[in-house]
Amino acid sequence: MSAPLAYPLKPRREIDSQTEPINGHKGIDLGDGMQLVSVRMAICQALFEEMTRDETIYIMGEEVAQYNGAYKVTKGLLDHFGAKRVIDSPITESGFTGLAVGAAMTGLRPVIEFMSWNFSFVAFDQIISNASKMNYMTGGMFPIPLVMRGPSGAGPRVSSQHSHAVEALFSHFPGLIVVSPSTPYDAKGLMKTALRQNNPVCFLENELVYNLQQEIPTAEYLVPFGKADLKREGTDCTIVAISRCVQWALEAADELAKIGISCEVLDPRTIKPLDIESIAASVRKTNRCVVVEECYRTGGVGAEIAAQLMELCFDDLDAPVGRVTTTENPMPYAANLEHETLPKPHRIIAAVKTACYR
Amino acid sequence: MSAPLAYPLKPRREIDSQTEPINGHKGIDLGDGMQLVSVRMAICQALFEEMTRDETIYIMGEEVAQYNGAYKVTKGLLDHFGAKRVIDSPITESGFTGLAVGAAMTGLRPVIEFMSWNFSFVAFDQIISNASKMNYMTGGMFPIPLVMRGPSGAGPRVSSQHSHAVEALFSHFPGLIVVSPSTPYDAKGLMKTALRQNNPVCFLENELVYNLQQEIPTAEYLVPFGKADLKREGTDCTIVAISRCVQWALEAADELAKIGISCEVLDPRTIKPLDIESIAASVRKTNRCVVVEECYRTGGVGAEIAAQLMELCFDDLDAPVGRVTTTENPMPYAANLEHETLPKPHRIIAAVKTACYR
Amino acid sequence: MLQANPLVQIDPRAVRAEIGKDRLLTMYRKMLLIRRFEERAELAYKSKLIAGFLHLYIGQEAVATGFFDHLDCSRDATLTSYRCHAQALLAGEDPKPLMAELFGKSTGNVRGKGGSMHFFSKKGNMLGGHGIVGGQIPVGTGAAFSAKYKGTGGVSVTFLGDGASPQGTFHESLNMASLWKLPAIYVIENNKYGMGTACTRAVSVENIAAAKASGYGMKSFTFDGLDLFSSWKVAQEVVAIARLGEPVLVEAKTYRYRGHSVSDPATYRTKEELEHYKTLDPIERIKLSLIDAGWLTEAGAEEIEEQIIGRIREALEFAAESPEPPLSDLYTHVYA
Amino acid sequence: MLQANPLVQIDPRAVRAEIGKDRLLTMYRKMLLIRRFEERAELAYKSKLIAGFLHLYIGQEAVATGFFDHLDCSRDATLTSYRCHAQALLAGEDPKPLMAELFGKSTGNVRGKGGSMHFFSKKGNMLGGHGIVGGQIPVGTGAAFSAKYKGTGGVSVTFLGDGASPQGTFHESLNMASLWKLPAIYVIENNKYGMGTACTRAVSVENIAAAKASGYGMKSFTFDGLDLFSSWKVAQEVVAIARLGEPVLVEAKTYRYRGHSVSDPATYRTKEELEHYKTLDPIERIKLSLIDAGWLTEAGAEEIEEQIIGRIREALEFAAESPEPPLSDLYTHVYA
Ligand SMILES: Cc1ncc(C[n+]2csc(CCOP(=O)(O)OP(=O)(O)O)c2C)c(N)n1
Ligand SMILES: Cc1ncc(C[n+]2csc(CCOP(=O)(O)OP(=O)(O)O)c2C)c(N)n1
Ligand SMILES: [Mg+2]
Ligand SMILES: [Mg+2]
Repeated sequence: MSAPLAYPLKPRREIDSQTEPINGHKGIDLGDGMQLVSVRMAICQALFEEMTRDETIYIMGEEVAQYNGAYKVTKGLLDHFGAKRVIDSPITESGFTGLAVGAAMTGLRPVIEFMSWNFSFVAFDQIISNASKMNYMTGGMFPIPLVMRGPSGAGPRVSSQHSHAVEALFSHFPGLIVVSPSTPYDAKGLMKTALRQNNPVCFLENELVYNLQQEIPTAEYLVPFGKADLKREGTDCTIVAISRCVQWALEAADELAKIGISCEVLDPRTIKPLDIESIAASVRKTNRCVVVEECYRTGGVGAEIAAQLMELCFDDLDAPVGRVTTTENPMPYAANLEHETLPKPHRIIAAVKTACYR
Repeated sequence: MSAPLAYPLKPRREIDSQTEPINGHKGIDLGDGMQLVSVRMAICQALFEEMTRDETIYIMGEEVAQYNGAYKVTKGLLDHFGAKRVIDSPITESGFTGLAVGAAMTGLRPVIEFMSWNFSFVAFDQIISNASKMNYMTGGMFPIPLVMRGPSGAGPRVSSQHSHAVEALFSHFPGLIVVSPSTPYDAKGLMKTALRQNNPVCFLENELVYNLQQEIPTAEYLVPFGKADLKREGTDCTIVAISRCVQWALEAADELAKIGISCEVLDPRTIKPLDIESIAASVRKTNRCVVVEECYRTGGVGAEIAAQLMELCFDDLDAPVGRVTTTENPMPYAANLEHETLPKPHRIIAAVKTACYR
Repeated sequence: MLQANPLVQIDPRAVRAEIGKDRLLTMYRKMLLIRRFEERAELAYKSKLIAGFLHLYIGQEAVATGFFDHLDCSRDATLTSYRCHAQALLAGEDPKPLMAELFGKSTGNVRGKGGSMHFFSKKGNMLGGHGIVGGQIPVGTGAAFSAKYKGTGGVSVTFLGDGASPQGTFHESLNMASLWKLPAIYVIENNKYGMGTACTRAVSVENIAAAKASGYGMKSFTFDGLDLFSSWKVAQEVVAIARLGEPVLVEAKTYRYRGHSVSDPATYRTKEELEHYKTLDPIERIKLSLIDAGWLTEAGAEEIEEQIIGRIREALEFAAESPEPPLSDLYTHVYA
Repeated sequence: MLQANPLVQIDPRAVRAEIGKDRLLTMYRKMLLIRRFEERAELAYKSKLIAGFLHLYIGQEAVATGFFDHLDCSRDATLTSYRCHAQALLAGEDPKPLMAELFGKSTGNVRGKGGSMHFFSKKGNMLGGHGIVGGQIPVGTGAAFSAKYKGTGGVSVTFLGDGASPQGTFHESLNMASLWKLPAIYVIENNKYGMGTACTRAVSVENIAAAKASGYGMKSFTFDGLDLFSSWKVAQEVVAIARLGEPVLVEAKTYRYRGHSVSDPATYRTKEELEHYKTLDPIERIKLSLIDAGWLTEAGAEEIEEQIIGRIREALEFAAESPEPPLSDLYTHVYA
C-alpha cells in the first residue's frame, strides 16, 4: 500500500478550458519536478510516452483520431503519431476488438477505445472467447498484449443503455485484468503498466473523473497492478471504493468524521488482481467494511470482497460487510431517480452507520 | 420450500435409446398419474404443452427444427407444429435474439435456443441492452416475454470457448430472470412458468443433466420462480448447489454421511430471483454453508450468497461460507485438468469438511 | 417502376399532384412540428432543463415524414436509433409527454425513464428510440417477423444511420429478412457522418444500399432525402413491395444541420458544406412548393407556424409543471 | 486473369504443368497426411482415446492445400474454425504434438489445453483453431493489419464456413479490410452445410462470395474446391492481389465426407449425394493425375502411403505414451 495522500487532489492551480494545453499529453509544469494534470491528460500522457517508447503500440477506436476522442482522451495523438498509429474505426466494436486480438497475436500491442464500455457488449464474445482465453488455450503460445480502454459507469443522465459499470462483469473471467483508476496519478501509472505487460487489460475510466486534477511527478513512474492505495486513514470503518466512488467515499468520510466515525478509504485500483490482503489488513484494524462501487449489487465487486473477507477476517468482522452499489434497476433518466440509483455519499453514510451500529 | 424427494431420482424403469419415444415430449406412462421422463423430455413436454395452449409461442435457433435440436431437446416439435413455429436459424445469435425482442414487443412469445450459452456472448448486447432493459426504459410499455434457453456449463471435454456456466453473468443484470433446473420435475415446471410470464428468462440447461430421469406427474403443474427446493435434509452443513452440481452435492453428501457429517442440500432452482430466505433458514439450523456451482469463483453465485448470508445470518454462521466453483482458469481440454477444474464431489467434500473444521 | 441512376429520379410536380393538397399540407405541418419541437428542446437543453444526450433530426425530417405517410401505424411498426423524436411524433405521440420525457418527468412518454434517446409509442407501434448503434436493426426485423407470423399484412420500417451500416447486426438482419421473405424495410439515413467520422471513412462503398442489397438478393432504392417528394414516392413503392412479402433496402442521402448531439460543435465539416445544405432545407422547399401550387399563402404559413409554436409552448409548460417521478418508481418496471 | 462463370475455369493439364512434378507430389503427400491423420484420429475417438468435439476436414483437403502452397508461413498468417487439423499440418506442425493434443497430453500442440478445435502454430503463423462460429474472422483481419503495419509484405488467409458467413463479424471484417486496403484473403469453404442446415436454408444467396464482394468493392473468386488445380490457381492469383494490398473474397465449393463432427450421423443428406461427391475425391483425383503425367506409379503411391501411415503410427504412439499434463498446469498460462 503506498503512502496516503502523497499527491494532494486539491492542486495549487486549476486547469480550465482556457489553460488546458492543446496537446492532451502535456501537463502544466509546476517546477520542482511536478506537473498539474487531469485524469484525462494523465491517460493521454501515458499513451504518449509509451507510444514514443514502443512502435508496436497503435490506438484504434471510434473518433479517437481526427475528433481527438469523444471525451478528448486521445487529444493530439493523431497529430503527433500520424494516421498509421492513431486510427478512426467504423462503428464495429466486435470487428476492431477481434482485429486487435489478431494484431496482438502477430507482434503488435493494440490499444482500443470503447467510446463507452457499454458498447463493449457488442464485442463481448471477442473479449471473452478470444482475448481472455488465447494465452491459456494456446498453452502460452499466443499471449495477448491488449489494452481496452474507455469510460465505464454512468455518464450524466444518459439512462439505461449507456450507464453500466463493468468492473464486476469483466473480473468474473480469468485471463482478464481489470483496472479502475480514480486519480490522475494512478491513471497514468496504471496505464503505463498496462502497456508494458502481455495480458488483455480492461482499463475502466470514468467520464465524470476525467477532469479531476492532481499534482504528479514529471519523472516517469509506474503503478503496479494488485496494490491497493490508501486514500484516507481511519480507525472505525474501512470503505473500499472504486473509481468515481472514491470521491464520494471521501466526501462521506468527511461527513462521518463530524459525527465521530473515522473512516479509512481504500482504493483497490485494480479489481483483478485484487489486493485483498491490504483490504483485510485494514479490516483487521477497523473490524468493519463497506464496499462502494457503481456495479449492480447482485454479483458486484462488493459481493466478492464480502465473500473473501468472510474467509480472511471471519473473527475480525464486527458487522456484515456493507455494499453500496448501483441499485437493482436499469439506470433511469429522471434526475431524482438517477440520484437514488447511484452510490452517492448519502447512501454511503447510511451504510457506514449501519456497519457501526449507529 | 417444497417437500424433499417427492419424486425420486432413481426411477422404477430406465429410458434408453431403444425405449425413448420418437416425440420428445412424450413421457413413458407409468400409470397412477405418473410418467417417466428425462430432463430433455421434460423440457420438450413443457414446450409442447405451452405451444399447444398459446399460438404466439414460436421457437427459433440453430438446428432446432429439422435436426430436432443439437441436443434433441426440441425433438418432434417441427413435425407437430410445423415450420412456421419451429424455425431453423442461420448462425447469427445477435440477429435472432434481437429478432425475438422485436417479436416480443409486437405480441409474440419467442423461445430461442442457444445451441450453447457460450454462443450467447455473440448476442450479449441484445440480451443486456435490449431484452433486459426494454420494459424498464419504456416505463412498462413494452414488456419482453422471451425465453432464451440452451445448455450452460461445461460439456464433456469441449475446452475453454465452450464451457461457461453463465448463472452469475446474467444474474448480475436487473431485468433478467435466471433459471437453472437440476431435475426433470423442476425443468418442466419452471419452463412452463417461464412461458407464462412477461420477462426475459435465461433458462440454463445442462448437457450432462439432459439424460437424468425421474417419475413426475402426468397432470399439469408449474414450479414457481424464487422457491428453493430441498433435495436432501441434513443438520450439520447446508450445501447450496446449482444445476449439474446438485448431483455432485448429493454424491458428496452420501460420502460425508459416512463420516458423520449430515448435509442439507438446497437447490435454489432460480438464481434470480434467489430464494435467500430458504437458504438462510437452513443455515440458521446448520450454521454452515457451502455453495457449489459451475461458474467461476470471482463474482460467482457463491460470492453473492456468501455476501447475503453475512447480512442475514451474521451471528448464525460458525464458519465462512465455502465456495466450490469452477477454478479460476479457462477450461482446459486434458481429462485430468478438466476434472480438477470442475466442482466435483472430492472438492465439495473438502469444502464441507473445512466448514465443519474437520 | 422508379428510375434510379444513382438516385431515384422523380417529377416533383407530378408527385405533388399525386399527393394532393390536404396530404401535403398535413406532411408540411408534421415536418414543421418536428422541427420546432427539436429547436425548442435544444433551447431547453441549453437552459439545463434537459440533460444527457440530445440528438436532433433537424434537416432529415423529409425522410421519416415521407415514409410514415404510407404507413398504417395500427399494424406497421417503425423504429430507429437515438435520433428518434420525429418518429414518435409521426407515430402519433403528443408533444406534451414527449417534452415531459426530455424534462425527466413522471408524465413523460416513458415515465421519465428513457429520456431523449428512448421515445416509444405503443398505440403507434413505434418501437423506439435505441441507444446502441445497430441495436435496433434485428428488433425491426422481429417486428416484420411478427407481422408475417400473425398475418396482419403489416410491414416494419427500421431506420438506421450510415454509421450503423457496418455493424454486424445489419448484415445478420438483411440475411434473415431475405431468407424468410419478411415484410421488412430498412432505411439507411445517410447524413454523411457518424458522429465526427465522414461516411467515406467508415463505409467502404459510396452507395451503401445499392452496393449491399445484391449481396442479399434484395431490391434497393437510393434517393434525395432532403426532398419530401422523393421520399414519399420511394416509400410508396417500397411499402408496396414489402406488403407483398419482400424486404427492401433503402438509402436516403440526407444531412443533419446540427452537430451529432447538442454538445458536438461539428468542427469536422466546413461552413460552406453546411450552408450549401441549408439552401436545400426540406421544409422550406415544401413550403415554397405549396405556395407555388397555390395551396398555401404566406399568411396561411404564418398561421400554421403559430399553431405549432403554440402546441410546443403548451408542451414546454406541461413538461415544466409536471412533477418528477416519485422515488417509488425506481424499482417499478424492472420486471413486468 | 481467371475466367469465372460462375466457377473459375482452369485447364487442369496446363495448371499441372505449371505446378510441376515436385510441387504436386509434395501437395499430394500433404493432402494424404491430412487425410490419414484425421482417419486415425476418428478411430482413436471411437476408442475413447480422444474426447470432446472432433470435426474432420476429410473431403476438403484441396482447399487449404492449394492455398498454403502459395504462402510463406514465416510472414503469412492463416487461421480457421474448429475444423483446423489440416491448417496446422500445412503450417508445418508435426503430427506428433498434434495427435498428442487430441489425446490431451502434456506434449500436445498447446499442452493439452485446447484439444481438437484449437490447433495453433507459432512458427507457422497459424493463428488457430477457433470454436466460435465467425469468431476468427476479425482476428484474421488483425493479422493482415499487422502485416501492413509492420510492412512485412505478408498476407493473412482466413478460412470460414458457409454457415459462418451470415455472422456479423464477417461483414464487419470485410468492411474494415476494404476500407483500409488490408492484405486479407477470406476463403469461404462452402461444404453445403453448417451442421445439419443446408447452406440454402441459412444464406439467402447461392454464390456467397460473388454476391457479397461487390457490397464492399472487393474482388471475388469462386472455384471447385474439390479440385486442387483450381484451388492452387485461384490461390496464386488472390495471394498476388493481396500482396499488393487489396483484400479478396473467395468461395470454394467443397464437401465434407464425414458428419459435422464425429458424433453427427449426417442423416440430413442423401446417400446419393455423398456417393456423388466421393467420386470427386480431391486426393484420388490428384493421384490419378500424377499417374497420368507419369510422375507417380502405383508402387510409388503405395510407398508414400506407407510412409505416411508410418508417421501417423508414430504420432499415435507418441500421443499414447506421453504423460497427462501435471496438475500444476491448471493455473499456468491464465496470465502471461
Ligand atoms: C455500439 C455503439 N457504438 C458506439 C456508439 C456511440 N455512438 C452513438 S451515435 C454514433 C454515430 C452513429 O452514426 P450514424 O449511424 O451515421 O447515425 P447518425 O448519428 O448520423 O444519425 C456513435 C459512434 C453507440 N451508441 N453504440
Ligand atoms: C457463435 C456460434 N454459434 C453456434 C456454434 C455451434 N456450431 C459449431 S459449428 C456450426 C456450424 C458451422 O457451419 P459452417 O460455418 O458452414 O462450417 P463447417 O462446420 O461446415 O466447416 C455451429 C452452428 C458455434 N460454435 N458458435
Ligand atoms: Mg450518420
Ligand atoms: Mg459448412
